Amino acid sequence: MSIDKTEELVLNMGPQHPSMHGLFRMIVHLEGETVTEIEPKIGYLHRGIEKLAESRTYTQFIPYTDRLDYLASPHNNWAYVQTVEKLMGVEIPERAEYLRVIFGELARIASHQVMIASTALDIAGWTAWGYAFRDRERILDMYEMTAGSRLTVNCMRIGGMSAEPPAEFWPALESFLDDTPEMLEEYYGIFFGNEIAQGRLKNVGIMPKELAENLSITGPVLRASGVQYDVRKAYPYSIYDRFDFDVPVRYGCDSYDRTIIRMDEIKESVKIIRQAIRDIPEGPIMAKVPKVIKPPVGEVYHRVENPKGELGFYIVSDGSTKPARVRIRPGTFVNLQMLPIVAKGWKIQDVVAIFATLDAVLGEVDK
Amino acid sequence: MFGKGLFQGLGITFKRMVGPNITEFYPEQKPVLPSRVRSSMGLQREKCICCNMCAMACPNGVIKLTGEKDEESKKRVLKSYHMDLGRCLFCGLCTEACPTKALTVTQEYENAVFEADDMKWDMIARAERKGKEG
Amino acid sequence: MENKELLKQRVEELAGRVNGEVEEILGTLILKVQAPYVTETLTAVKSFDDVPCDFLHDLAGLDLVDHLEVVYQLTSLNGPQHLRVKAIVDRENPVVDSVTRIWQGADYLEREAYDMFGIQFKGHPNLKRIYMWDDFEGYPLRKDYETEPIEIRNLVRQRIDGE
Amino acid sequence: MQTLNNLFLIIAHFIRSLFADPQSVWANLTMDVINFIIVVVIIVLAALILILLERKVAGWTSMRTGPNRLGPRGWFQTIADALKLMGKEDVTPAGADKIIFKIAPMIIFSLPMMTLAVIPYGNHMAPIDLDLGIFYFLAVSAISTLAFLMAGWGSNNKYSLLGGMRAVAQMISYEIPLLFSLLGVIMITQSFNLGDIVKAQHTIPFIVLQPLAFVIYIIAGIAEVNRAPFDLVEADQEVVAGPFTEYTGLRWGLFFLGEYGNMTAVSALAATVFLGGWQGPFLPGWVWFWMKVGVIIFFMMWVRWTFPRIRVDHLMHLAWKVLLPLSILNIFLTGLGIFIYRLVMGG
Repeated sequence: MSIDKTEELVLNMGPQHPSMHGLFRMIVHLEGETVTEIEPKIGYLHRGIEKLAESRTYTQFIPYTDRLDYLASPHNNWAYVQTVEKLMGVEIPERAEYLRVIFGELARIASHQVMIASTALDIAGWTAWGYAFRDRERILDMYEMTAGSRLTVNCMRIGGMSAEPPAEFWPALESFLDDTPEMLEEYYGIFFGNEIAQGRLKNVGIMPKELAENLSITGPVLRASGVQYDVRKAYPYSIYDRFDFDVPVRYGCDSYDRTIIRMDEIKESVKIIRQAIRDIPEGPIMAKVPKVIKPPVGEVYHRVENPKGELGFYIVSDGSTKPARVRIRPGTFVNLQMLPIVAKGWKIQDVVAIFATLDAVLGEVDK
Repeated sequence: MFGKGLFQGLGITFKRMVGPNITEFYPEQKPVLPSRVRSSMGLQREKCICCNMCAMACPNGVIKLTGEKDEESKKRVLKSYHMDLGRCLFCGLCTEACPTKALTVTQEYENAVFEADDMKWDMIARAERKGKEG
Repeated sequence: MENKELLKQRVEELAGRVNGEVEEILGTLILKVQAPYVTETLTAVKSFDDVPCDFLHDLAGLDLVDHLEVVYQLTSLNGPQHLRVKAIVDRENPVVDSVTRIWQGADYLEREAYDMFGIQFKGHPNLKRIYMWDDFEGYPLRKDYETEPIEIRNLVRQRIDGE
Repeated sequence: MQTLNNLFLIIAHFIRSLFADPQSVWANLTMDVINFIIVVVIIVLAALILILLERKVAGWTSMRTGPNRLGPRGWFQTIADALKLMGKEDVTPAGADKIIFKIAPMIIFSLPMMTLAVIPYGNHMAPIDLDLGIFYFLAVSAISTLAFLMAGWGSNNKYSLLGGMRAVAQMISYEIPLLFSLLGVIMITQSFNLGDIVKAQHTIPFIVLQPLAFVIYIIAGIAEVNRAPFDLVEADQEVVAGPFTEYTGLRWGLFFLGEYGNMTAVSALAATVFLGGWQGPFLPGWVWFWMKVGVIIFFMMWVRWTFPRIRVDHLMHLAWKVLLPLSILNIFLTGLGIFIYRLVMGG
């Protein structure tokens, strides 16, 4: 036996692996601990949602959108119903628009909390994980009292909202917003400010701006690479043009910036919700839409700023009650392309951290 | 200074260690869910007019119901009402479609069963059983 | 809107060169070209003067029964311009040039379109199925793909001896 | 008070007095067996209590109650877990190197037994009073590296192998600052005997004289027992469970016992060398000793549930570029101090 022969170690991580989010699998080629090649394998959660849409009516498809990015389900509802409304030319009531913004931004906060928690967990910060999930619980309670479900909220309908928030919703929302600075301080103290965590994340997994643009990266991952681009500002959909908020941008291009930019976004979301609470008018929450939704023949592409990247819906209608084609452009599916490119050459534990900062939700990646 | 963050973290965890905890003692203390929670469905048989709106609203074909015409009152009466919970998304579209609010969401959340066949709910039998218990 | 006028002018110029059709649906310009012109069209679109649509937002297949289409949603990070380019692909022999050389990000999207519609992207570095398993037969999102009814799918497959 | 302090000595004396000749071979043998049983009981008890305490601390830091089902406030949880582990199937992977796979957990478990045998639990209460106590302790605890590598190699699993390799790299690196941090104390006391070191701390514990060494020792000690933030060996986010991936049932339980036994041993050495061992006012010596051990163990748990895991190159960086130079500096400063002390005292 010769000892001067070296061999690559091919390691199969996932779909059952403690650090893989959902059912992600990657085949990692290792040289010692250094990663030479990564092949992501997805599809373990593929449910064929695009195919399902073709045999469901427009309204019946709304609950399925919950199951895309299940950590921010109001956002998926929102993107879908807005696309259908754009196709049909429906104007929805003011109050419903404000409620949608409130729910969407709450979903953004909840999603970012999960992202911070899971990134902390992937670098073994167990307690930080608990704190972020504790605070997310309050948002879920708010969903629950309004729409009746905690995860797959299904709170929007074509033409408005499914339900008016109950009276106890508003104080709960106010107290949550009041507590956010304290929460963020706590996350910072236990996770971002920790030198060990900074060592794990800073200058790891550099994704330069040019690469990010070329790879069609969107969302916070793009903004952490120094591109100031947010659909809410660039193409204000819904009523985002009425709010005063900033688009946080970071220039580090590394794992740390991809993580901490979510903290900045939570701050901006709180700002938006406060303005929405101030301005929300009284009125109906449902526009007059026909009972049977039958959009005219045509096609429309609409995108919204999902917490994890841009979510786009491309709907082709043939004039019947069922869509001819629903194309879902999931943000994290496209963002995932950076992993094999960026993570090459790093240690195996850095790959885990880089993957965590992508904030991939396999419900959205696999559709 | 290097190490400041470490001590800050230790301080936070120590504060939480001596502070109160927020564990819910679930089987001993059952949470009271808000009245909109869609954790199971309940049927009031006498309100149902067998219009089939719920079955048509359902994205997954969970609901199967049959009705027959009552000779005296000339109204359709519910004969059978089955839900296949194994395919239910708990989206609540059926309850929204119901014109008489015969089908409503209920807050029973302990729906776990041992056999797959137990997921096929006979809603009329459930309603009667609930009537007896309550 | 000045930007939009400018884009329309550029797109119409380009359409003349690549035998394309321009239409507008719900405020979005759509440029339809035949499959062989895709690389030329998209290279030109990416480097339009003043209104470059240089960000590949989405790439998707579309089955229109008599032919397939590849739909490219193009935007820019620096301006409000957005454009939809459609490449008409033959249904029997669906071959189109890969755009991975223009945008690296088209990689997974093209694999998905291949997986779901069977569109062959010429020049793609790794054209394999992405969602379905490798020996899966058929292309699920084509209109002629038959899905099994739930009753058949619910049957538990019997284990063959020796498996 | 004096009776309570010497409780165990009195019992030992009583057992010896049962023999015709209290210093005969048979009496010594009996005492050795009893000491052995005591050490095993200490390890098992420590593991039972510490595993529960760990889970409680984990719960408290994240605002939970921790285990609360079995017994009063969940204090019988570990016993139930141990019983469950005993009932599990013992699986040996098909491609495993069977002998090595089976020996590894036994070695891990035997090491804390060997190291805890030389710790003075009270005045004259070391089960074995070795003159080369510290030296023996460090030499034996270094063997655990081998056991981790055996487990990693024997499992025939890639994750286990990666974990085993990490264990070797990490533990050998941290062995050196650990040893060097203790050298200062040895220079002052001029003895390797742990009993002598404790007695030398009659006036002030060495943590006052050697604060730098204490910090280095604690950091290197945590790394030596593979606990967070240095738990790269069993980092479940990266290598699933490292060398333990393929182990089931009682063999896995032995690893756990070994881990907590090692933790107790490292804390016991810290208490002995730096915190004055069994010396303390009012309370009996052995109570003081276990209280000091408990404080260090609690600190280790507190750190574990606060810090994320360190990066692998930072780990090596810390060992070779920070701790090692610092511990050498400490030795130099100690030598200088002793020199000046002798000059002043005219020794």
